[in-house]
Amino acid sequence: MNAQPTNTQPSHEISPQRPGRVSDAMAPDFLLTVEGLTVSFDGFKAVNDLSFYVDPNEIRVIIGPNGAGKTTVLDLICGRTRATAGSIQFKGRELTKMSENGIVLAGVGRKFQTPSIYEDLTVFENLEISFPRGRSVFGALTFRRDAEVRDRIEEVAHMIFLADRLQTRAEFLSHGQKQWLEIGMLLIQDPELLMLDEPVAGMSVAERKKTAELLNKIIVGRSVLVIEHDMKFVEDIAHRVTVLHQGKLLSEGSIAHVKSDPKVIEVYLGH
Amino acid sequence: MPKDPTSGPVDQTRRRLLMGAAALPLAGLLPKSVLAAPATAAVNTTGLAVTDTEVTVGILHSVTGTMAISETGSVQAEKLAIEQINAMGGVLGRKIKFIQEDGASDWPTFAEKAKKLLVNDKCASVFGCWTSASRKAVLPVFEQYNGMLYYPTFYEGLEQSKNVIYTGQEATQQIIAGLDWVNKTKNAKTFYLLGSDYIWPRTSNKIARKHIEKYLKGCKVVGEEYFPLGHTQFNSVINKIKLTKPDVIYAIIVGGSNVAFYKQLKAAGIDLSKQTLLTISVTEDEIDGIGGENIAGAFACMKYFQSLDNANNKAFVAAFKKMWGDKTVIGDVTQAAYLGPWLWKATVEKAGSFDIDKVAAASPDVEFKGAPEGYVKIHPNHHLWSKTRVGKAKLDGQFELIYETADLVEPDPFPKGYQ
Amino acid sequence: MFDSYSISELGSIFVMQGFAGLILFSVYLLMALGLAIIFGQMGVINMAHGEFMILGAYVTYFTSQAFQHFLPALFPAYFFVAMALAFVASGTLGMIVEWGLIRHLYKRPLDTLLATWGLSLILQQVYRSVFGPREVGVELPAWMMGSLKLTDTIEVQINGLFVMTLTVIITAVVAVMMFRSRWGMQVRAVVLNRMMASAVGINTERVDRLTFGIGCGIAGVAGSAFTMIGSTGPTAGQLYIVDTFLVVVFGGAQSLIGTILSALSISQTQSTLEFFLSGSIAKVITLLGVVGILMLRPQGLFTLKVRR
Amino acid sequence: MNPETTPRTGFLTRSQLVGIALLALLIVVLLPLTLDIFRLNLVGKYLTYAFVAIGLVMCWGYGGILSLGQGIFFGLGGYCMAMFLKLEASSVENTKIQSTPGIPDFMDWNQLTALPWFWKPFASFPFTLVAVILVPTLFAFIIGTAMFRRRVGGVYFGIITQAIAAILTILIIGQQGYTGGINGITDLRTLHGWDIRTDHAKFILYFVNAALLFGVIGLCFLVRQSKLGRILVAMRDKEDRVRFSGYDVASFKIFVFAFAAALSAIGGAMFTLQVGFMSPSFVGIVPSVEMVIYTAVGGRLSILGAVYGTLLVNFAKTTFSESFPELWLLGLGGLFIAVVLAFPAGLAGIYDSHIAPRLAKWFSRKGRTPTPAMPVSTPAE
Repeated sequence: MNAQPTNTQPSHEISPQRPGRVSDAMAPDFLLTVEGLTVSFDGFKAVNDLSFYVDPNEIRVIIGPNGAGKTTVLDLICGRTRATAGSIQFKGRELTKMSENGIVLAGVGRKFQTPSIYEDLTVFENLEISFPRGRSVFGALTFRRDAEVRDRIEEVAHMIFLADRLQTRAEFLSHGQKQWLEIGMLLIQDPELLMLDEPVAGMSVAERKKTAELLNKIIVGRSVLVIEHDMKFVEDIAHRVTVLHQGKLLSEGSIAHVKSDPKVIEVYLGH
Repeated sequence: MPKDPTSGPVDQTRRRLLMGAAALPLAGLLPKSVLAAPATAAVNTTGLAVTDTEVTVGILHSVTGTMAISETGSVQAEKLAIEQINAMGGVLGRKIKFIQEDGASDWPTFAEKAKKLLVNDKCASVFGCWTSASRKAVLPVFEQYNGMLYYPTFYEGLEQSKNVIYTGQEATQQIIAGLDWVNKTKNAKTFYLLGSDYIWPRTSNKIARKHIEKYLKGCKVVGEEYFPLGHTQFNSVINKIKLTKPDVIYAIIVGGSNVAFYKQLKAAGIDLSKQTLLTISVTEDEIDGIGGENIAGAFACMKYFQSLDNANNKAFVAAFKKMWGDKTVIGDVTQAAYLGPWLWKATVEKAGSFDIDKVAAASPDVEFKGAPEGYVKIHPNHHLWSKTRVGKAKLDGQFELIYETADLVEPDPFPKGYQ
Repeated sequence: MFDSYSISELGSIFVMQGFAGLILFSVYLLMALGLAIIFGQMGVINMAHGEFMILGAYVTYFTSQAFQHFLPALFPAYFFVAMALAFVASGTLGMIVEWGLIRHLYKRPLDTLLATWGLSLILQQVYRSVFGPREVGVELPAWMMGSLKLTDTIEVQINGLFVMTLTVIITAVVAVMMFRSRWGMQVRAVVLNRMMASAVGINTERVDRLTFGIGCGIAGVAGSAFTMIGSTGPTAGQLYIVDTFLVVVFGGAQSLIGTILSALSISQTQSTLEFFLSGSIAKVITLLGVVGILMLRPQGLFTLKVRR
Repeated sequence: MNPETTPRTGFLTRSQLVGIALLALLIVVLLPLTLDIFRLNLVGKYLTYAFVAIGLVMCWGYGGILSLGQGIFFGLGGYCMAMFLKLEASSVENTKIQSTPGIPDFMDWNQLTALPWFWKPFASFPFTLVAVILVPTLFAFIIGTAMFRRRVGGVYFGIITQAIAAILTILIIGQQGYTGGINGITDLRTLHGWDIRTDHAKFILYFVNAALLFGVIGLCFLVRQSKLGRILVAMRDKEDRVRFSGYDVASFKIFVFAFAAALSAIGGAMFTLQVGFMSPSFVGIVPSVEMVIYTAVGGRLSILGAVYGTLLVNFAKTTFSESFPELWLLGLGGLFIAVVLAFPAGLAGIYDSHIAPRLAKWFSRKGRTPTPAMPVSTPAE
């Protein structure tokens, strides 16, 4: 891991403890436990009896060929798709039975594959909506934009390189800036598990570099689940890698382990 | 009244013209306005739109929206009557000028336009409305601003107002004689009541049911059903009719549903020459849409049929077709609408004034001998005395007169024993 | 209600009642087929669908008039000519509307609703001004009238049979077109991925226009068939539009089979309820049922679970 | 130019205040001074539709929920008010010719001999006032909960609301003993002994109506300017993103739908008071869709625009149908199409793109738009 000094503390709440390589994968307290997860769409099993475990402060990258079920796994965890069978436990709570917003409140944040931001609102307002306060109807009506909110938004905006664009309408941002904005919206939520679906897709080389830098800043004090195709990027950030193929677990382990796994090689070269 | 030589509007016109000719020598001596007309100040004390030469009235019907289909005939009849009256010299020497407003099949619009006609245009009378709902909407307006409405449609009754003359039949006038007739001549004992789901069919069927159960010996209602307006699928009820085999199907279905009902009835093999069907909602107007071949043999209970054989009617039908084209047909309501301007003229002349209060007070016992339906007279309850007639629908879309009451039937908008 | 009737009488009534349900089914399906293409495949919310139907009905009326005046000998067969003309007339109008209106709105489906509602008002007024406000009745050739006596007590209406046959044929044609023809393939390609379809050389504009035209044309044929059982007036189309949409939505907008099944279930429910209750109440209960089920299964009753 | 680009601190920006003041000048001063009471009463009637149109701005323009059944709530509110007025008009004295005096006339005609239970509380005015708001809002809440919890949205929602409007119309017409049927509840006379039919009363009711309208406008600005307003816009854009930002999307939709219903209900109640009756023809599909066009003409994102749109369409309707009755439907239909094709942002859009820039030059700094200048993008779905 290419850990850089975390000079910007993202939040006052986050423990200052630096993430280290979690070698003892069998530690009793997993942050996320996925067991026997299956979902079928009219007989087609997009995810089939999948089990994996994510430790606190781990960066896990999911890779796999197209149609392997990667995005579906994220959909299942965040409640967008309902599992046919199996369980997903997050900090000991069963997510498969919770509502989407309940899952978010439990501490799971999700970034979509295509930048999913509110084009009609400004960058400031985009971030403000993700601020974890006033999430009920009444709360939203009485929400006040006080100093705490403004400070936090400015802090995050700085982190995602958009400090000078706060009053710009989001639709005028570049593709890369939109991706950053969405990451920023997740940051302000301060989730314990951050799920990113192809965060660098469609970015220029320069933007990609900046994004890696950004990711390395924000992983502090949380677990991250990333889907990515860009192997260079994966090598830069992954603690461990899970390889999916046709909805099933193909291989799991360190990047080196996975790269040398004959099953993985066959799947990738066989394509 | 075929024998009465003064009955038809045409005859009347002729007579007036003769009288006018007799008055001609005098005309040169007097200022024009005084010729036949009393002074405006004398005949109009309440600020209505009456000048020395003109009197303004309103026509208020739907020419757009779903009701335009039905109300067109009424507008045509009222315009014809006004034109004929003007050709005869107008009312109290004043030509009738009309302002036409569109109710747009929308009841508040009716109320709004009624108010405009009364408040802004100061109309001396208004001919209009068709549905009960539109009348109910304008009634408070007429009462509040003291206007005069001539309402042409047969309706459910249960209403009486100083400010309305009902030139159509109230429910009992249309229902009771017809039921008596079908009971007597067809020996009918069982009745199946059908209707569109709104106030007029429901109230009418209520009166019919009371009459059947209370006053007709050994008769009973074997079914009663309502369909939403615009309903077009009647196969289920037709099966029920087949199951219950009533002596009479008593149908009060209105509008577009009619077409579907009679077509499906025919297609289902119910032969109206064998199965008695009595309706109070199908006039010549509706048959135009239904198609004569689908309804031939059915009986309708009305007060007027286009085919009535009398001099008044012949002149009326000829004039109507001349004005509105050969293909137009005239139904019961159209005729009733035609009565409106004539009755108003007769009443104004009787009262000697356009004032609403005087017209309302003078209305009872005003007669119109030129009515195409024969002779009509206004009852003190502001409805008309008129005959009830039963006609049999023919292939060509006309009715053949089968039966008419010997005397005029008294209007009874609040019938005791039917409530 | 059933006392005093023999078993055989009751039996025949139920057979006829089933038949009545089938006629209603044909009516619903005919109305819905065109819309299933336009709404289901193209996503256009065509509130003027009823007016396209009524155009077909008017065409049928005028064809019958023309045959009566000029070709009385061929009158028995006029209906087939009328249906073809109705298809062409409504289809042509549909293509014009697609060109002038709909094609600008593919990205704003809710706006097609407003625009086509406006269109329906205009068409109603045009019909009223051109054809007159009164309802017109179409005279059917003699062979379509009356009913077949199957047994002593069971009769079935000939025009009902005709409508049902027609429905089966049209449905079959639509199915073949959708799933076997080149056009159908192109339509489905455009629906699935407009950009890709156009990239592989499909003229998407032409496909859109043709699809909308065919949908409207089918509506015209439905209107033509309707003259046999219903009425033709300027505003008659508006009566059908909500029912039609409910049938399509209830079945699951994208699926032809769904539309058929939904027409079947709604019509049988309504016709059965009508037999036991009053017409108004039957209608209310049917509508409530449809709305209720749609709330439970918003994707429609007969669609498959798909990955979103 | 864009109020959204500056974080708001106060309640209203100056331009919004100017906009409201201009509208107030028109409605409260200009129209009453220039129109006779007949025309003024008409304007009052139009303004009751403006409540619905404003509700649609919130629900459709901001929330992206196109309801084609706002007539339901307008009607329910109107019926609640009409029930109270009808009971007052049906005193034993007024109805002594009936077989059962003291109940509304249509009940008597339908052989009801006692007041149905659900009519009884409407003898109380405070209850009626609460019911006017609460009944439609509760109904909207139930519909909204059933639909939005199940994620029914977009077109489907529109069609289902239409179906509900159809169901309700059939029910009201069919149950005429309880509802007055197709005629509606007519011949309403007094409110606590105060004759609402006189010119004087109509004059006063006009101002009551106007006051309520401005209250509602203020309330809507408040909601729109709150974070809830921004969440609505966000939801319209990217519903999933809002959901995965931890919001219960359905409850926000239910809220805005019920809110719009409550506004429509106020309009309905004021309609009953000013026009003097209520009938099922306001519950149906046709009036409901027509009310959507008021909003579209005004600009679906502009609260004040909705009022102008309502006034404009209705003035046009009255004038057109007085002079060319046959052309009115063509005009209305054309308006639908024109608004959708050429002016998707309605009057507010025309103002923003043509008038506001010039005003801005004129007043240099003051020329901010009174209407929100958010570009109209299509509602989500």
